[in-house]
Amino acid sequence: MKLSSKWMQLAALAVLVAVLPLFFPSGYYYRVGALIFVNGLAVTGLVILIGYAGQISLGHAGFAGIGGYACALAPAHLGLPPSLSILLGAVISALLAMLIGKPILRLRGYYLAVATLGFGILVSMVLTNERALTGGPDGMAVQGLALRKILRGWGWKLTSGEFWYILSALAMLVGVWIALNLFQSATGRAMRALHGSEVAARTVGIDVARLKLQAFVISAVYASVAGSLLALQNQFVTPDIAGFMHSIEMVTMAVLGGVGSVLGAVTGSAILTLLPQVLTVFAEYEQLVLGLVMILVMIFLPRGLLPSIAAKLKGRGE
Amino acid sequence: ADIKLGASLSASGPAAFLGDPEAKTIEMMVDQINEAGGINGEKIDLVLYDDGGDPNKARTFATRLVEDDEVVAIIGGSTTGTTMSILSVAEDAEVPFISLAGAIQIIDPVRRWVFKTPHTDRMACEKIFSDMQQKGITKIGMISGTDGFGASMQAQCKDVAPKYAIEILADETYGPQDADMTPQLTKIRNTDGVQAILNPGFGQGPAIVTRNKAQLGIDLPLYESHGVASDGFIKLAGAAAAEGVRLPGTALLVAAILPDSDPQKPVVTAYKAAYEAKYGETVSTFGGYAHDAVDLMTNAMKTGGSDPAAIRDALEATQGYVGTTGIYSFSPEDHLGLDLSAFKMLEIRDGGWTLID
Amino acid sequence: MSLLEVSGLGIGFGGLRAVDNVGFSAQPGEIVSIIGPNGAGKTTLFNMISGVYLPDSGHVRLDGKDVTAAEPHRLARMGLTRTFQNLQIFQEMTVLENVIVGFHQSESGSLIADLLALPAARRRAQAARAQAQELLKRVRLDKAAEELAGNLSYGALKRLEIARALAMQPRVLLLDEPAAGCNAVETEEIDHLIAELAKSGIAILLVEHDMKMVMRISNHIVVLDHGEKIAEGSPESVSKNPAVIAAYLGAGDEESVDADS
Amino acid sequence: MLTVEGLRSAYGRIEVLHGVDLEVRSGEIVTVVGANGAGKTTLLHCLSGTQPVSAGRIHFRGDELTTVPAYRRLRRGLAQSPEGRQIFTNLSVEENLRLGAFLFTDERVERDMQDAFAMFPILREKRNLVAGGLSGGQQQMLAIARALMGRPHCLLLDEPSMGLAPLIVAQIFEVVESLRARDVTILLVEQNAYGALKIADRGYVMETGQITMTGPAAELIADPRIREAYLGI
Amino acid sequence: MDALLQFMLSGVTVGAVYALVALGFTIIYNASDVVNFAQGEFVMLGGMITVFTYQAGLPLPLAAVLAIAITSLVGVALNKLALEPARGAPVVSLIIITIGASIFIRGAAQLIFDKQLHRFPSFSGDAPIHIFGATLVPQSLWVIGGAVLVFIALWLFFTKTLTGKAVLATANNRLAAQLVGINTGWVMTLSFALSAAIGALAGVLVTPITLVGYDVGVGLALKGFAAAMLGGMGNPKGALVGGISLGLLEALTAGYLSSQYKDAVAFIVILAVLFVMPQGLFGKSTTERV
Ligand SMILES: Nc1ncnc2c1ncn2[C@@H]1O[C@H](COP(=O)(O)OP(=O)(O)OP(=O)(O)O)[C@@H](O)[C@H]1O
Ligand SMILES: Nc1ncnc2c1ncn2[C@@H]1O[C@H](COP(=O)(O)OP(=O)(O)OP(=O)(O)O)[C@@H](O)[C@H]1O
Ligand SMILES: [Mg+2]
Ligand SMILES: [Mg+2]
Repeated sequence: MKLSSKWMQLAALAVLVAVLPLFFPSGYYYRVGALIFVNGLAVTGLVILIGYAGQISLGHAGFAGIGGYACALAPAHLGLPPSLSILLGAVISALLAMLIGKPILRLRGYYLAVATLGFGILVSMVLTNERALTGGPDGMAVQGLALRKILRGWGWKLTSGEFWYILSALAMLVGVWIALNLFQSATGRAMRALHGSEVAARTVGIDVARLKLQAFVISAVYASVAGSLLALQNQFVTPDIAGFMHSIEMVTMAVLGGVGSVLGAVTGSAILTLLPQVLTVFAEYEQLVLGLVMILVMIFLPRGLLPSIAAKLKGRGE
Repeated sequence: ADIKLGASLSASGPAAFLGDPEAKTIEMMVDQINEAGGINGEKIDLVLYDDGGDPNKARTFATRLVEDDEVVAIIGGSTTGTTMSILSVAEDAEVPFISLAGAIQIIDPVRRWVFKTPHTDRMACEKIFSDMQQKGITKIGMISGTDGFGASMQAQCKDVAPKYAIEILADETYGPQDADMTPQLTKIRNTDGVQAILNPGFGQGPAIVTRNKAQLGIDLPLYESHGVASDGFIKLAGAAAAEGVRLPGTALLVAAILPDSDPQKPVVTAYKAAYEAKYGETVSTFGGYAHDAVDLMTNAMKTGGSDPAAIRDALEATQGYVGTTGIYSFSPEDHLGLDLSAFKMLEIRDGGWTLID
Repeated sequence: MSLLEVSGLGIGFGGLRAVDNVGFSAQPGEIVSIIGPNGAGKTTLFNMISGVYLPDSGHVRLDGKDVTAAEPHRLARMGLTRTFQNLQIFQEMTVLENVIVGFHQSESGSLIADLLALPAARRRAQAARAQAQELLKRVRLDKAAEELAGNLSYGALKRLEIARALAMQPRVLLLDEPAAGCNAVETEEIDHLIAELAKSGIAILLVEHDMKMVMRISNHIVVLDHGEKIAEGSPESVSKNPAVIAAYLGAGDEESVDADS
Repeated sequence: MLTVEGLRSAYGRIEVLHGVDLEVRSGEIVTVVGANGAGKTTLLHCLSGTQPVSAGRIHFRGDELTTVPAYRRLRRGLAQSPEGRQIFTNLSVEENLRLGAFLFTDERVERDMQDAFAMFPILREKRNLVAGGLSGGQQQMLAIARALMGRPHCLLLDEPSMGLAPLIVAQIFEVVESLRARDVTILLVEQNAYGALKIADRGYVMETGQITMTGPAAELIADPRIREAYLGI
Repeated sequence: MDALLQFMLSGVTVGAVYALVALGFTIIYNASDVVNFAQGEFVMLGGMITVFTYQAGLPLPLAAVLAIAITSLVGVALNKLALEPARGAPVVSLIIITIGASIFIRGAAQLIFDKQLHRFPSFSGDAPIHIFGATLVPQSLWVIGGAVLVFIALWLFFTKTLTGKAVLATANNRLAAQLVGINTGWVMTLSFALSAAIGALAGVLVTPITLVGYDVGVGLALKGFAAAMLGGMGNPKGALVGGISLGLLEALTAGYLSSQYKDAVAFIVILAVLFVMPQGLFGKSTTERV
């Protein structure tokens, strides 16, 4: 029965993604949709790290930066096609996560937070300072994905907005599918267990250090791929992608949506991506309202949007 | 129908320095134009977004402007990063776009739909170096911010320095939010042969550099960039510490002391008066960029009509437009249309600006 | 060769020798109880045997193999596990999931299989679930299977911990005050459960202050005081040992006397 | 002294106390026995104000307590030694005790602390160590001692004997009796039902959130149903 | 040699700024385990309110006192309106609330004040003090003195006063704190008021050196957070030492290695310290018996 709930979640998401465009008044909505999905992908990774395994990271944008710049640098300097660059970025991110994860993940709570934050800052600092390579704070151009042209060759003419909407949605759906698989698997359960009590997890044979590292690496790959997709879509990338604010934004999305739930992650990224777009009507009050909305969501739905609402509905049903 | 004009600016965030006066200027000017009856009888409908300096957001807003708001032209991109994000959207959608950012790569190579009003960072460097050359300075120490503005100027200055036979002996940086630059300045002071210090940057950095230099009692000429060309800088750095600082600025800053013969005088005085009356704060060079962009764009609309392609063509045909930043003449090969003469070398004396050309 | 052999084990915290030079051994099917006053070092001894603390002297041997410095999860994989005096429950997981986690070793396979939900991973998960349900029945928690563990009462949580430990099919099981928070009747149930487990060949180390229970089911008793072993032997011999009576049991075990009357 | 009428309480939407009536008279020792999950702990938390009450009333020394916030109840003379000890693990033993007397600044605090040390000498030995490092039983002693530092008129004890060595258990029961001599009223929840009933004046039996039986302790001890269900005899 | 001294003086000055921010974190953290990401905004408010009341004609000391008082009220309001209603929520949710609050306060500040940078005169003039060939502005002494004084006050508060212990007890075990008669709601209010006041004081002291604008809070909070973690969160000694060390590290790196990577070096050192001491320099490891 749990199994079917996974497919229900996925199906609901897929249907939503497929049906929404019917209501899009203009091409701009594809862009917003694509952003939501890309963010949703990154945040799903964070749900695995924070929600399942209970480890915080304030530096995940660093991995997004690596993914993004892999797609900028590898085609420019190594002649790698962008599609392979995504893979390259993911591999580099995974390796790096493994390397720094080992020592860092011994830390707990805020100490882990500051260590990951340091990592993120190091990445964004390198991207900012190594101007000769990265173009510095002004960023650098990214070669587009050939896939769209290929599709066009097959007679499937998509606008850039449509193309990225579809591609990002697919990427997110795959990410969500994997995360849901994990949730129900032995590994995912062990992650949640170590979140509850590390000692107890160890005494039932769970290799806590290894498991934390796995969660860290998996979530790094998610962030990296999301970063790649973002850079390819924008055809331009700046160090902001790896910045502290981006890390904070990702964590905020996860918590707003409900950090224990994958669909919550998607909801969270939808909210935080849409809010600034909606809030433009408030002009200079935008920041004010954005802060207020964040506070209110957390007050009224303290476990995040989706889990809290689910709990309320369930309660009513009884 | 109204003419829809789009703008995406960094009115908040780390580049609010640039974006805030720009946004205010555009809003003010559009109001003025509409009050005066609009353009060829049509009102301008301004759609202005705040991208917070985030290139990703800027791209989204640019998409929104062209796809959803269906604007006929875009002004914006307070920073190079945001500009580069908007630029490809404008190119794709074939909408004329005037950027307010400094980097040379915006208009070099020339892109059909992209123009810009500020001089390039490179021009600022050249202006500074030629002044140094006149004073016989050949060896300098540089200290720049690591933000986009500072880093871009640092690179450009290093690039053109040899042309003016200037050697950069020390090359230091500081973060945009740093509170104390005495270590970097001490290093520069202790570097043998340094004859002057150049500090490209904007925001609080240059003010602190200027104060720290006074604190350390370093007795070398200090050059700042156009990034601090506003009265606010003198206030922040303190008149005493800022005494003698030189920088390349625009006519706007010295509106009051421009000779009456200067063609820019009426433009800058009018803009300055209007802006300061409306917002109760002093004008800055950056607001001036926006002023020129709006003027250029609306002039093009007056002659070309409200069709994007026509606006673009009219823009490109602009000759001798007198703005606050300089006198613009665009051509298919040049989408900036300014030359070095647009910059004026200024020096701070007794807490005010003086022209030294 | 004993299944579990502890020799010369010791550890200090600051100036305090919490456990000093303690040794004993346990055979399959044997129930060895560790008793002693509060702060005698019983839990600390468990912490060292199960790898939570690293002893600063002495050895722990499992099947004759030195496992002194082994981490808890390694020991667990070798068949040694425990419950906790201060409950360690996965609060945010359901009661059933708490037990399924106990099946971690038998359930876990390759990470890739888990990520892609390959059939193998699904089969393992199904099997673990079914077995976990069985275990919950055994500790009478089957009705609460889908509840969040954090919502259970203290006594129920104690039983849940036992079920989780059993899921590992341990060969050596360390129980730290399993009957704390249970009344006499509930204690007796746990009592039976432990005896059953021992009969199935598990070596059990038991820390418990309920002397009725200890005396009833132990094969062997080790008495600690101030970190040192002060006595050892059969329940009868230990309960008559004057040193043990003075340090721990107190003069008259009036309760059991009364209760039996 | 303490009366409870029709008390109901719930966790979320799940009600676990379904109308509990109970009375503790001044100077009495009253005990509540019941199986795991019967709701004893929940009842005590309702009395100390750390668990919300959905219906019913609590009166204490003539005043209605039902809506008084938890931190004010100690001021009225109601203290609790909670289940699971709930000591301040990051603070020293002495700081724990001092905080037990948070409401007082007079010189009696020092005297009470000495009394506590006399009662549990191990706490004196460990007074400067962080309480989190204490053994389980030592923490239990600290929890009881801390509750006493608040100079209660009425003390709620939730399984005070849990995790304590037989010698100390005997001592705890002695302490409880001696408190009565000092005019402290006691409501005692104990799994060691036999020991509790032996020192108590009256007892209540609780089953799934309801009181099912009550009477003088001696009668309850003799009752065959209770002997079978709770005393294991 | 005088260069080294100059680097150190710079480091201590900047470090004292970080220390003041870090000290501001300690109280709220000690009371609730929450790192208040709006702490930087308190610093900003302290500076901005002083600037604007001073410009309005108030004497500087009065303006400063007013700024500290108003900021404390903002702190109390933050607790009452945003954190107290969310009582019982997981700590991450509370942290997100403080992030939301920081965005909100920033948004409000840019409306109420402006988006410009500001400063007001140094308290004791700008004439540099010469020490063995190195120089220091008098305002630095104010900042350093302020950090030390706040440190001493906090240290006394947490070790010597019962109220200080009550704050610690509230974070350690809220339920137990209530059982011993601590009004935990009031403790939280007090903590926010004090933290905000320390933040505002920091803003008042540092503005003549660092300048102030509506968005200086984020950067300061980040550095203050790093400093606090380096020293060990919750410990005033850690905040002071962590702040000063961070400042020194940056200054020495900028002086001797690379100004471009000075923040990077600082973070690498923090990471290195945490690997050896996972609780920071002075952090207590929490003892959790099983
Ligand atoms: N991590 C630690 N830090 C400091 N002291 C400790 C630590 N662990 C144990 N101790 C001390 O070691 C001694 C033994 O503690 P332990 O928990 O082993 O006792 P115990 O025999 O289990 O007692 P109880 O029956 O009360 O549970 C105690 O005095 C305790 O304070
Ligand atoms: N935090 C909670 N959330 C939801 N339900 C709870 C919670 N705590 C207790 N319960 C439920 O309330 C009921 C009563 O629990 P309570 O802890 O009061 O029992 P008890 O009589 O003290 O049991 P024990 O003897 O095991 O301590 C139980 O069914 C328990 O599952
Ligand atoms: Mg123990
Ligand atoms: Mg209970």
